[in-house]
Amino acid sequence: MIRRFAVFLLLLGLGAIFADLLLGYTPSEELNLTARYYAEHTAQDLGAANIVTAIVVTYRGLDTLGEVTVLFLTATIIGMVLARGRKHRALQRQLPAAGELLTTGSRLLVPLILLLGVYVFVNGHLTPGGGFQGGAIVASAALLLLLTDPLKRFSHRLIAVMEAVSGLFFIGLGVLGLVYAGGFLDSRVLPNGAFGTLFSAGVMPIIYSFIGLKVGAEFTSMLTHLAETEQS
Amino acid sequence: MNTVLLSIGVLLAVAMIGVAWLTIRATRIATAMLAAGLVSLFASVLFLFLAAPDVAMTEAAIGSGLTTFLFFFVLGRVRGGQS
Amino acid sequence: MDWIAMATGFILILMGLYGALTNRNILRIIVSFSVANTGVNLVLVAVGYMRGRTAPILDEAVPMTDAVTRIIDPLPQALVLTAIVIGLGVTALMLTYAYKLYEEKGTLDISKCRDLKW
Amino acid sequence: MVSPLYIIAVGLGAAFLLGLLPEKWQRAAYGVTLLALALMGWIAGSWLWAFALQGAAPVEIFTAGTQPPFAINFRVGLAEASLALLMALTGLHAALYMRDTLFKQGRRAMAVLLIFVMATCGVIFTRDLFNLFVFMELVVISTGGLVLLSADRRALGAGLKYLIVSQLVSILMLVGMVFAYHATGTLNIDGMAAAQADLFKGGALAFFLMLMAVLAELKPFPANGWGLDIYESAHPAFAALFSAATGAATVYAADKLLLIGGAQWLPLASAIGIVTFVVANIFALVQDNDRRLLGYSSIAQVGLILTVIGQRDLLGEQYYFVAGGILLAHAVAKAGLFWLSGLVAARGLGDWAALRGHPVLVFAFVTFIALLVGLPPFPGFYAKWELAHALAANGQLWLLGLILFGALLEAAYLFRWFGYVLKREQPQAGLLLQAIKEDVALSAVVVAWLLAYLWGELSGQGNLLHAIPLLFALLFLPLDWLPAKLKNGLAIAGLVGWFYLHYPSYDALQLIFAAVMLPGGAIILLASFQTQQRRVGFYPAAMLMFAGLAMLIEAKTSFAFFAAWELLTVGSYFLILRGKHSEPHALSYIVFSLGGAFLMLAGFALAAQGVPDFKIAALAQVAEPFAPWVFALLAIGFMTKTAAVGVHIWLPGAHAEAETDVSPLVSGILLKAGLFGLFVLLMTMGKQQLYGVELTHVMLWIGAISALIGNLLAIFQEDAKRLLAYSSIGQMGYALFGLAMMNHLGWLMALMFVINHYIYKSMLFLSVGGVAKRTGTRDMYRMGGLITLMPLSFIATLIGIIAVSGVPPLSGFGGRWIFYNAIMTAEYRLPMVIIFLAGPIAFLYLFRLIHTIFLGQLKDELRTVKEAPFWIVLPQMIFVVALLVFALIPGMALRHVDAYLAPFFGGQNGLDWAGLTITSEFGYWSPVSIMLIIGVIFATLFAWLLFVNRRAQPVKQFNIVFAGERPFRPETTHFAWNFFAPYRKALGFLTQPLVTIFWETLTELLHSAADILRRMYTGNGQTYAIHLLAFVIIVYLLWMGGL
Repeated sequence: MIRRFAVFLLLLGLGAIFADLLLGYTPSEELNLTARYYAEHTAQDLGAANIVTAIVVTYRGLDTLGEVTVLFLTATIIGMVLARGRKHRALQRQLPAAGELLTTGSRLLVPLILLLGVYVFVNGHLTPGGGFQGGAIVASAALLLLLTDPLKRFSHRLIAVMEAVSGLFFIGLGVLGLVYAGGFLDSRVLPNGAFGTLFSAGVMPIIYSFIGLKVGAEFTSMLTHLAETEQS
Repeated sequence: MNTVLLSIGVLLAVAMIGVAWLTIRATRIATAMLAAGLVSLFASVLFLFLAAPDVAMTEAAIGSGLTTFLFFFVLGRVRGGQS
Repeated sequence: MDWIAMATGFILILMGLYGALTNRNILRIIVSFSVANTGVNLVLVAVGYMRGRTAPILDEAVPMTDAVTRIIDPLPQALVLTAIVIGLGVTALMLTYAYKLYEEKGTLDISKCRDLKW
Repeated sequence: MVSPLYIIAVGLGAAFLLGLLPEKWQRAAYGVTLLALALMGWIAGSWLWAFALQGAAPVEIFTAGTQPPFAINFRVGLAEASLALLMALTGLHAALYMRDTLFKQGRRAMAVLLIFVMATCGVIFTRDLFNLFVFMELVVISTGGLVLLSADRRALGAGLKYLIVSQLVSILMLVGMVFAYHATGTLNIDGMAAAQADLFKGGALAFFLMLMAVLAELKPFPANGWGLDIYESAHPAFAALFSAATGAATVYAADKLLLIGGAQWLPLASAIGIVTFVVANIFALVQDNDRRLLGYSSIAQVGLILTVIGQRDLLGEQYYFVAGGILLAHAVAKAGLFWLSGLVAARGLGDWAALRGHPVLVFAFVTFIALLVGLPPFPGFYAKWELAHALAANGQLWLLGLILFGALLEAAYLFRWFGYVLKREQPQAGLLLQAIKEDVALSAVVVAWLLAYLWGELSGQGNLLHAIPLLFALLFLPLDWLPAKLKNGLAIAGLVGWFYLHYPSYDALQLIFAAVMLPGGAIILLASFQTQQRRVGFYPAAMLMFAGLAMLIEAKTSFAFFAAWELLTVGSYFLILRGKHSEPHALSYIVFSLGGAFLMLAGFALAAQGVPDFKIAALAQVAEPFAPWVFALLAIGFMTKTAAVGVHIWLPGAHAEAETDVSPLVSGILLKAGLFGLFVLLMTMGKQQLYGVELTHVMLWIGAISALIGNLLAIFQEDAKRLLAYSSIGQMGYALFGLAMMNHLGWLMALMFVINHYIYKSMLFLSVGGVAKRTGTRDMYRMGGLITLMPLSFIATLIGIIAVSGVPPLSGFGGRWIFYNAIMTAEYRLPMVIIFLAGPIAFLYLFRLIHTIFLGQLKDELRTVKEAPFWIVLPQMIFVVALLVFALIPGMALRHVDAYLAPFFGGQNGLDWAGLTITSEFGYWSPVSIMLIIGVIFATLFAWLLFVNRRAQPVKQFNIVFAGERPFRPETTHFAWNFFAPYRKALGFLTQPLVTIFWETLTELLHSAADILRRMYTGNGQTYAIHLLAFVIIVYLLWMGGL
C-alpha cells in the first residue's frame, strides 16, 4: 500500500513534468530546418517518394542498422537463454490436430502473406511500409504455421543463414556507399532512376529488402525459439 | 480541423485510456495482455489520423500483432505464473 | 488532434509506469511497460504532426515542389519506427527472462527474486 | 587511416558472419571474434596514433553523403580514439578471458560480445542524439545477454532488474529528445548546443529528462541497486567490461549531453556526482563481497568523473587531462581487479589472501589499488593534483573537501582489503589459476604503468618515473628473487651513494635531515643483514620510503614535495604492514597518513591559487585570507606524521608491531619527515593568526600536551616496544614545542631533537627488538636479569635511556639545556609547566627498561638466552659511539645550523660556539668537562657498588612465592606487573583514551550508518525502478524548483 502511494506521488511529480511539457508545447507552423531539408532534397537527391523511408534507410541509416542489430541481438540472446539448460530429451507430446479449416486455410494463406510481406518491403521507398512492416508480415506467416502445427520445426540453420546473409549485405551495401558514394549507407551507389518507379532511389529498395528479410528472419527466430520451449 | 475527426480522436483517446486501465488492473493476465494489444491497435488508428501511415503500419504489425503473440506464447509457457 | 494524442500519450505513459511499478507479477510489469511505450510513441508522433498537412510521401497529390508546404515533419516518424522495433526487442528479451526465471524459481513474483541485495 | 565507421562495420559484420558458421566450428567462430576485436582495436589505435603523435585535428565523418544535421555524423578526436581503443582492448581481453565460457555458450555469445563492444564505440563516436540512444539501447540489451554468461544463477535476476530500469530510462530519453528536437529543429548534438537558447526557451524540461536518462545509466545514488547486482553476479570478465567500457562510454555520453546544456547545468552534474561518490564509498565500507565492493567502488569512481565533468569550465585546458586520468585509471584498475577476482575461488574479501603465494599477483593487486586511490606515480595522482588546484583556485572548497573525504574512504577500504591479502589466513578454496586469465590480468598491470608514464609526461610537473630515487626503489621489484643480504648491500650502497653525491648541494637544514634519513637509514639497515633468505617485499617497500625521503628533502615545488610525501607514506605503510600482527595498525597508519596528506594537498592547492609550478619558498608570499588556512592545513598534515596528540593513535601499534629492524626505521627516521615539513612551513610562513588566535601558540600547546600524554601513556605499558612507541609521541611533542616557540633556540633544540631522537630511539628499538627476538616476548615482566646474558644490549639501552632522559652527560642533556634556555627567552608559562612536568615522567618509564629487562632475577626459561645477533648489535654500538661523540662536540653539527637559522632571527647566532664550551645569555655548557665530572662520579659509584656487591647474599628463587596458592593470572604477582599502579590511580584520568574513543566512535558511526542505509537496496528490481523515478523527481524538485 505504501508502495502504491509512493509510486502515485512520484508519478504525480512526473505528471507535473509532462504537464509542463504539454502546456509549453506550441505546434510549429513551418517545417523546421531539418524537416525542410528532407522535404526539399529527398526526392531530388535520393529519388525516394516516401521521405520516411529515405530517412530510415539513408539519412538515418545508421539508426536503422542499430535497430536491426537490436532485433538480431534479441533473437540471439533469446536463443542463448533458451538453449541454456534445455533438456535434450525431445518430449513429443501428442497434441490434438489443428482443425481442417485452419490447416487448409493456412496452406492457402501462407504464400499470400509472404507475397504481401515482400511487396511491402520492396515498395518501401514508394508507399507506406517497408522492411520492418514487411518483415513482421513475413514473420506472421511463420506464426500461422506454428499455430496450425505447434510441433512444426523450422530449420534454424536456414533462419540463421538468412539472418546473417541479409545482415552482411546490409553492411556491405553501407560500405559500398562509403567507398563509391558520399558516405556510409549512402544510397547513391546505384543511379536514382526514374522517380516513383520500383527501380529507383538507388540501393534504397535493396537495402530495405534485406532489412525486411532480416527482420522477418529474426522475428521468426524469436518465435520459433519460444515455441520450442514446449519441448522441455 | 473538422469536428468529426476531432470527436473520433477524443473517442479513441478515451477508449485507449479505458483499455489501458484494464491492462494495469485486470484480474487475469490474459485480459491485460489483450488490452495492451488493443491499446496499441487504437494507437495505430490514431497514427493514421496523425498522417503517419508508416508508423501506423508498424504499430499495428509489431506493436499490437507480434508483441501480443509473444506475450501469449510466454504466458502459455509459464501457466499464469501467479504466485 | 496533436494535443489529444500528446495528452493521451502522456497519460498512457503514467498509467503504464503505475502498472509497472505497482504490479508484482513480472509479466504484468512487462505488459504495463508496453502500454507506456505505446504512449511514448504517441507523444513522438504528435510532436511531428502539423495541422492541415499530409503524410510525408510524395505522389501525385503531393508533388515534389509543394512538399515544403504540404507535408508534416517526417523525422519523428522515422524515430518512432526505430523506437517501436527497439521496444519490441526489449519486450521480447524481458519476456524470455521472465520465462527463464519462472523455470528456475517457479514464480513470477518480482519481490521473490531478491537473491542479490545490499 | 580507416574511417571509424569500419569499427562499427567490422563489429557488426563479424557478428552477422558468426551466424553463417556451422554450430560446430567453435574455433573458427572464436577466431573471427578475436580477429574482429583486434581489428577494431587497430583502427582505434591508428587514430590515436595520428592524434597523439602526429597532432592531427579531429575529424568529422558523415554518413549517407549528407551534412550533419540531416544525417548522422561521427566525430573522432583524441578522446574518442583513446576511449574506442579502451573499448576494443577490454573487449578483446574479455574474449580471451572468457574463452571457456564462450566456447560453451557458442557463437551466439561471441556475437553478443562483439555487438556490445561495437555499440560502446558507437556511443563514443556518434554526434547524433537519437543515434546515441540507439547505441545505448544496444549496450543495454547486449548487457542483458552478457550478464547471463555468468555461472552464477542469480545473474538472471540482475539482468531483469537492469532491463526494467532501462525501460524507464528509455521512456525519459525519448520524451525528452523529441521535445528538444521540437525546440531546436535538430538532433545533432553540436547543432543543439548551438541552439541552446532556443532549447531553453522551449523548455529546459526536455533537456532535463534527457540528462536524467543518461545520468541514470551512470548509476547515480540512489538509483543504482541494479548496477550493483550486475557487478556482483556477472562473469568477472563481463563485470570488467561493464565497469570499464560501459562506464567510460556512458561518461562520455554524459559529457556530450552536457555540451548541449551548457554551463548552467554543470553544477547539477557535479552535485549528483559528488553525492554518488561519497555515498557509494561509505556503503562500500561495510561490504564483504569482493565483486559487490568493486561495484560500489565503480559507482563511486564514475561519480567522481561526473563531478569532474561538472567542473569542466573551471578546469579549462586541463579538463581532458584530469577527467581522462581518473577515467582511464578507474577503467584499467577496475578491469584488472575484476579479472583478478576471477582467479580467486571464494567471494569474501579475506579469501583474497590466496593471492599471497604469488608475488606477481600481489604486485598486480597493489598496482590496481594504487591506481584506483591515485597514488603517485599513477595518473589519478596527477589528476587529483590538478583538480584540487583548480577547485581551490576557484573557491570550490566544499567540493574539494568532499572529494578528498570520499577518496579517503575509498583508500580506507581498499587498503583494508590489501591488508587482508597479506595478513589473513589463506583460505581453503585458494585460487583458480589459468594461464590466459593471469596474462589478461597482468596485461592491465603493464597498461597501468604505461599510463603512469604517459600522465607523468603530460603533467607538466615533471615525470615521477624519471626520478632516480623512485626508479632505484622500483628496481628492487625485479631483483626481489635475490638473497636478502645482497639486496641489503645494494640498498645501503644506494643510500650512502645518493647522500655522497648530493650532500654538497644541501643547505645546513637539509644536510641534517638528509644525514639522519639516508646514511642514518643505512646504519639501521645494517641490522637487516641479520635476516636469512629472500625477504620478499621488504626492499621495494623500504626503498620506496627512502626514495620518498630523498625526494622530500630536495623538493623545490609543492608538487615535488607532495609526491615525495605520498611515496614515503606508501612505502612506510608496506613496511609497517610486514609486522606479524600489524594489519589493523598499518591500516590506521595509512588512513591517518592519507588523511593528513589530503589536508596538505588542500593546503598547497589553496596556497597556489592556480599558479602553476608553485615553489615551496613562495609559501612565504601567500596572502590573507588564505595564509592562515594554508598554514593550518599544512601543519595538521605534518603533525599527523609526527603523531601529535589527537592524531597519534596510529603510532603505538604501527611502531610496536613492526619488525625488529623496521621499528627504528619508522620511528627514528620516518617521524622526522613530519618535522622537516614543519620546519619548512614555519620557516616560510612564520606566525599566522586565524580569528585572532596565534596558530603557533596552538601548536605550542599541542606539543606540550603531546609530550605529557605521550610520556604518561608510556609509563603504563607492559610491552617494551609499545613503551618506546609512546615515548616517541612524547619526544615529538618536545620537538613540536620547540619549533612552535618560534625563537632561535627553540628551533635549534628541535633540530637537536632530530638528531638525538634518531640515534637513541633507533638504538633502543634495536636493543629491545634484539631482546624480544631472543626471549620471544615483548612483555617486560616476562624478562629480567638479562644483564649478564645480553651485556651489549644492556649497554646500548643504558646509554639510550640516559640520553633520552636528558640527564648529563649525554647529548640529551644538551637538548634540554638549549631547551630551557629557549623557554626562558619566551613567554609561555602554562605550557612550560606542562613540559617541565613531562620530563621526570620520561624518567619513570625509561627506568623500567633497565630495571625490568636487565636487572632483577633471571627467569628459568630464559637461562639459555644468548646475546642479540651480531648484525643487530653492530648498529647499536655505532649509535653508542655516535652519542658519545655528539655529546662531546655538539657544535660539530649544531653550530652550522645555528648559523643557518640566524638570518631568521635578526642575524645573530643564538649561542656562542667558541672553543669547547657553548655559551648562552643565561649560562654556559661545557660538554667535555661535564663528561669528565660525570665520568668520575660514575666510576666512584661503580667501584663502591662492586665493593658492596661482594657481600651480597643470593636468595633462592621461589622460596616464598604464592604461599601455596596459585593465582588466577600468575603474571599479576610479578613485581614489574602494573609497576606504576599508584601513579595510574593518581594520573590515570589523563591516560583515558579519549582520542581513541573519538576516532573509534566516528568509524563506528560511519560503518553503522552505511550498514543501515545500504538496506535500501532490497534486491527488488521494482524498488530499484522506483528509486530511479524518485531520483528524477527529487532532482527535478531541487534543481528545477530553484532554476
